[in-house]
Amino acid sequence: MIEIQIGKLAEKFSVHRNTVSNWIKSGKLAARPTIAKRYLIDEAELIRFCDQFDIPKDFIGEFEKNDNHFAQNSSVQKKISGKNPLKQNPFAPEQTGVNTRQNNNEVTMTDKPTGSVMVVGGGIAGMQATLDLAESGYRVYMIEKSAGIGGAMAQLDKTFPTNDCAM
Amino acid sequence: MAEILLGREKPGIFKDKVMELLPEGGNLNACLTCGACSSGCPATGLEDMDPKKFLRMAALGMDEQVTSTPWVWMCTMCRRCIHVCPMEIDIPQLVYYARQSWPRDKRPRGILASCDLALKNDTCSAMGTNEEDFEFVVEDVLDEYREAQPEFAEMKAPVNKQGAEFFFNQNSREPVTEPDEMVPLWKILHLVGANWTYGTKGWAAENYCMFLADDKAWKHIVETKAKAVEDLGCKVWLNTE
Amino acid sequence: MAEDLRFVVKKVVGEENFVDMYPNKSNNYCCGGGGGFLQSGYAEERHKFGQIKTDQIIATKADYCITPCHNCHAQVHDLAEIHDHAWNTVHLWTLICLSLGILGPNERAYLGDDLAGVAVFHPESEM
Amino acid sequence: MSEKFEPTIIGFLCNWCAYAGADLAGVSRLQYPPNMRPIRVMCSGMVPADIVVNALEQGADGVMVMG
Amino acid sequence: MNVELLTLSEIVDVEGDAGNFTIKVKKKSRYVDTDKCIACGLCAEKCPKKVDDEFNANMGKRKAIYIKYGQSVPLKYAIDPDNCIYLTRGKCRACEKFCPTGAINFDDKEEIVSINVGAVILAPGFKAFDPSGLDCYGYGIIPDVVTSLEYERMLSAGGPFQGHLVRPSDHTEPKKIAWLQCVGSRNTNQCKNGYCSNVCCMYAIKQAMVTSEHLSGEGTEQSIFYMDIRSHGKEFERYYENARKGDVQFIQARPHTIDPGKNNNGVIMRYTNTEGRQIVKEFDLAVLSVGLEAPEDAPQLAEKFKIELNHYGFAKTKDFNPVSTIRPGVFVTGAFQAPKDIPQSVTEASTAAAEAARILSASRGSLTKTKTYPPENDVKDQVPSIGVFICSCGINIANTVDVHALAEYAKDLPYVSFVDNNLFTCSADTQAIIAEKIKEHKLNRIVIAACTPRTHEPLFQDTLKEASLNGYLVEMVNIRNQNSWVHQKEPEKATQKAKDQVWMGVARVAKNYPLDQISVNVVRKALVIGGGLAGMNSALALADQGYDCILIENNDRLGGNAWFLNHTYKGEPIRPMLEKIIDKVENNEKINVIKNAQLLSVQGSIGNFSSEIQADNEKINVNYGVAVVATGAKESRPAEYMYGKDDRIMTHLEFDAAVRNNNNEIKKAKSAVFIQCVGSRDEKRPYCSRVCCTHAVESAIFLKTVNPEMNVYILYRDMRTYGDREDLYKKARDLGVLFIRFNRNDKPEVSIENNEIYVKVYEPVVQLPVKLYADFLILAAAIVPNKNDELVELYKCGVNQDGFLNEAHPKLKPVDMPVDGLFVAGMCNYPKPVDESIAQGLAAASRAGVILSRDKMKLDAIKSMVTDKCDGCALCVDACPYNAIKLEHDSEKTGKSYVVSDPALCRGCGICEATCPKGGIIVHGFTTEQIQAQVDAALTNQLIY
Repeated sequence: MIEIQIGKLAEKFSVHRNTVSNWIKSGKLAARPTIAKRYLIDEAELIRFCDQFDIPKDFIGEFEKNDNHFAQNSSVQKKISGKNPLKQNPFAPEQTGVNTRQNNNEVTMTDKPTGSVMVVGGGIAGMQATLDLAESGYRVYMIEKSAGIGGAMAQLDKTFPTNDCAM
Repeated sequence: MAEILLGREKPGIFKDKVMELLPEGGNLNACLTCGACSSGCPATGLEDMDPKKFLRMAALGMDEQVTSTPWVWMCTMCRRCIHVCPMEIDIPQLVYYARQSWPRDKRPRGILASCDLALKNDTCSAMGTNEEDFEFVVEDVLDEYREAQPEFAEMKAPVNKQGAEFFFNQNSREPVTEPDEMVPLWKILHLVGANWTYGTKGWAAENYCMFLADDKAWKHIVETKAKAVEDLGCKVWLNTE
Repeated sequence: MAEDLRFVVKKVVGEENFVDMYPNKSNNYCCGGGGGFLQSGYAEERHKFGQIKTDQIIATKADYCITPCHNCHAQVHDLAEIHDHAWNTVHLWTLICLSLGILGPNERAYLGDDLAGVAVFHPESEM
Repeated sequence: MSEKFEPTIIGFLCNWCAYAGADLAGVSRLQYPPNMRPIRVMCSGMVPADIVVNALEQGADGVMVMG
Repeated sequence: MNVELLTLSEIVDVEGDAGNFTIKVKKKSRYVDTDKCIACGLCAEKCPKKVDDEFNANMGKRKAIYIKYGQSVPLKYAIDPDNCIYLTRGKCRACEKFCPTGAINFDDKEEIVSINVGAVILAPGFKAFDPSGLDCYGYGIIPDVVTSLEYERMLSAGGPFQGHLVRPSDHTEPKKIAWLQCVGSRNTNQCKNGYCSNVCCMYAIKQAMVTSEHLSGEGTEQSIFYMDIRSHGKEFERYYENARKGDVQFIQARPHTIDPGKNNNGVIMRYTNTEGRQIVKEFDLAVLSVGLEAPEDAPQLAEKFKIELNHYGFAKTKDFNPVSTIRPGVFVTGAFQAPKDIPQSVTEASTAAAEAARILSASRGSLTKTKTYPPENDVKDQVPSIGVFICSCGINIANTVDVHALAEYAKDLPYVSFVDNNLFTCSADTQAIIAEKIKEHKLNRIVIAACTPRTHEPLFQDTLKEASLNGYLVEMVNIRNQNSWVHQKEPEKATQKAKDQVWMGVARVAKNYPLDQISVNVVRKALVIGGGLAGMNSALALADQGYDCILIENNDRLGGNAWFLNHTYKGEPIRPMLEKIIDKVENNEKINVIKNAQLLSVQGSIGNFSSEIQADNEKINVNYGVAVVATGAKESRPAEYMYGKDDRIMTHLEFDAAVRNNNNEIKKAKSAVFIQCVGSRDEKRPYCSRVCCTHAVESAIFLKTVNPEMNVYILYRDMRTYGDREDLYKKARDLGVLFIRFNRNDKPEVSIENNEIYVKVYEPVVQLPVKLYADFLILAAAIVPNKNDELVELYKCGVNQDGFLNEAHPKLKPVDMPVDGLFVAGMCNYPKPVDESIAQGLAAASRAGVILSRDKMKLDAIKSMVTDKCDGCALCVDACPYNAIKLEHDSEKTGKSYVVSDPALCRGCGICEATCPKGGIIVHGFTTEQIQAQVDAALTNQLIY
């Protein structure tokens, strides 16, 4: 599988990005959405498509190969309200800069990411992050420099407003 | 006192003027009104004033009060306030400039007189002692001790010795009121074999013109002393004040 | 600097006879003689100012207070005076010479009765 | 009386606080008299009043409900 | 199970990128085999080397072989190689000789392990400021000057004085205690910490309050010396007010220096009171409220992970990405990011978890394991056949309790068919023995007489399950923590107590029956209520994790309050970011946005809720597993200071709008006056609105920047620019903004004379009334929650006295709501700035993700159950603190009423059981019968049936 970005592909085909979106949407170009708002396309399919439009195929190498990328459920969730399908266009412009990835000059995940997280520090913050992740399907390595976890909070006698024991 | 009206005009300018003169503006605006300065100031309460209040009055533009309170002459500018001030506010400098804003002739007589006497001749003595008198006292006392205490027959109290290592200052009062107090110092310098000298010019240690906040006179005094040190080619200028 | 001076003082008077006041060094209280206060004419205020220094000195229970400069000497001496000569105020040079055994009879103006007659150098030279 | 009176005390300890506290007393080796018989409960609020009364009737000298 | 804990470890090297890091970790030697150590403590008892105990702020001693503290996790000893006599001088090995399990391993070698992870969360915490360098406070010189952390240990029952409050100098009880705030914070002279440490005001108040409980008798006094009291968190102001009304004195002053007291006992402080008088006061003890600094290893961590630190050494983040660093895949949280309190740390820990989860969601579940067990034997109707396993715990139990006598005694107890005594019942080989004996003797109930069920019950439940027995058929009898350890001097009585305990355990376990953990099918979809920054960010994070979201907003546009704000406190412009976020939300295929929406009904519970939503003219039914509530708050309309009488008197948001609209009058003004706490911190709204101080300071900076000649005044009660917001406060002062403190009882007075606005206020330092001319008067109007009545009614959740939605626990569950499956985010929970709203929104997505990540959710089996004795008297309905019980009426069949308990809501507290007069409702595992059996066993030595 090859991972593509709509904008890039549009450039190669010299068409508007919406055109590419429409191709995918209409099924002309068989592609599956992935989590990072990218699409997975079978290499053969892309070659077929290029041939169809008589476009040089040499650019294909520029895209990342991604053979085991976890693709999101491609069957787009049916909208409940469905009043304004346009505004819920799933092929909207990519990555406009809010979450980490975009904020940080785009991370391309070449492979399926590793499903584990390292938490450095075993205080109350580290413990909470660890629990959240471990309970939602990730393996967590917790690194603590002292002999036991608990951090500063363990040293507190009581906490307000309840004056409960901090333990 | 009546309420202060603020806001319509630019408030008093004294504080801003001082800030222009100080590096970082002396941080004068940064006050958190925490009062650590006043808590540790020995002058707190004198003249119903304390460092925090003094600074605050300046900040509120109460220039008249700030520049007229005699409290500025009771602050010794010891800098204990800055020592703990979380914002390192230079209140002593504010005090200094408040002193300066007094008409020269209205400043405390004692300080004024000492400064003026120091300006009288190049000795810089706050008691107005001239060069000849100083040299005479030193030689006279030295002779007396060399004779009375034979172990120190070789002791010297050089005056105007070219190229000495140390240029020594002496408090203005000692040669005049208690010349014997100079002797222990000479003895110590003699025993350690120091290469030192007095200068007939610029020998007096203190600088009342600084206390008077008379910048020009202060500068003159310092320059006179520095020139004396340089003229004798001394390396170290030792001031006991 | 502060440590160097303490070294000298301890050598001169003996470690056991040195009492530091509290607070000390950079955080010590000003005695009130400096900054021109001594000459400014506000004697009553100056004495009030010096009250903390007085308390500090008395708290040390020391017999002698060493002052670094003439301004301090005058103020601290003055404070001792109004507190019934609670201590003696000396210059460091006086103590150095005393410890070296070279302090003559005329150089002892600020020593107390307890030390006035100790190890007098050439007592006959008294004037 | 030759023998010292030794009371029998029933203690209901809330799992989340008093029972944890008693555990901590152990870890800290705090010594106390061995007269209490601890019963762990999920909340001190789950102890029915009639059980407390029963306990006293059956000879308990004291009942502690800790939470 | 899916957590691997590496203690005594540090990061060596980091390679790779987001999604695939390879991190080398150095595991230092512990010298104790954690598989063998049973934490009996014999080693420490015998270890001859005493070391300052850093856990007790060096006030107590520990040994060179130690556990950090009694409840330490892991509860395993470790040898401190810097202090161990053998490791430093080659002789001793006492611990090794006495260790009953052979756990000591002096050959333990440091190792470097390579770990593959997709993301990293850095939470190394903080370092408490060390006041030794400050000559003015005499710390380290005056014995009765302690840091707040030391004081915390002094108060603690586990501390160096066993919780008896005594001062260090002469070990007498201090009566008068002083706290000095801002030691090592808000100070750029004695240290370089210009920021506010955020937590010290509250911990000082807490310490003073707790001290009141410790001290008794006459003449006690607690004084807190402060600059500004910063009680800006939820319920903090109320706590502060209570302290003020109690016997804690708050003195707005800063002592210059602490002097030693008489004979070096206690301290003397000199401070200046509000009238400018110097006061000299003696205290028995002074506590320095030390600030929080970035951890010492922050620069090394930053270098290794290639992340940025800010000018104070804390991790640098942006307001719109509050836990993200410049390195993709590396997130920061806790006090490492900024000084912050426990709830904020816990919240932002979840924020970081959410960020990690959203980049790794493609691999969710790829590395986690779930355990499977053999099918359970049905023993429900079998006669009890009880196996009793008595642990010697090395000698921990056996030294005090006669375990042989105990075993003999147990053999004669009813239903007991097997008794064994083990050296360590918790050891792996004993588990095998237990399983074997269960088979061999057909045991169907087990009693483990050992340590506490709080740590070991899961282990034995697991053993039973492995042996095809229901996990709830085991009963632990605590003969160590609650017997041998606490009755060491009375072995005979301890043995008697142990017999009674085992007897009680047997009596109880005989009445145990297999329990099923109920499973709830999870609808893997979230409902987000409220489309402000918190709600939108929550929805995006949920969508990125692969979950469908329904985002309902009662307005016709998303964005909420953010539309009215110009920039964040770090200066990031809000409008462009807001528009991007809205765009992302509206175009995200996983997010279904419904505007003009109203929640009409709620059914179900965690994992499976259903609601009807009114949207414009249609009603939509939705099904969801969790809900994030982010209904927001708004700026109130001031009722004082002549608001509404003149256009030049405006609120912060109105002022911001004027700035946006380029109102030139503002730039040309001669004078602007801000009044703080307008409608906050008063009778009606006794809480702090948290955002207004920073807002006012930012606006003042803006005015001074566009027009340096303008006179800008901020009238305030306490400036609450917490954290590095303090930099803004400092900047405003430096620019010449004048801050005048006023008192709640002496508020400023606003008048309009000849069409000119004047504000009269009493200036407390010069002690004179000041009259301020104002071209503009900007009021810091209180933030009030949006109406939540219907929501509270529908979800049976709660609000506090101020109308803000409650969290499940103020410290430990600040994002969960008291109703399972509900999470709270943003200002509906409490007023908060943009960065914190976003953080909580993301945190809610993480918390929700815990539930949404599974198809089914297992609930604990300790739940209430309605029996056929219930006659519908409904006494229990009101008693239930979790709203888990409902009254129903069976009109068709029996015509009777009865209660129904919802296991998803029930926490098994059993208040219902105690309330019910006829056994109509019971708690599994803690039935009245079982409790009664234990009481009977303890008292009568006869089993009563």
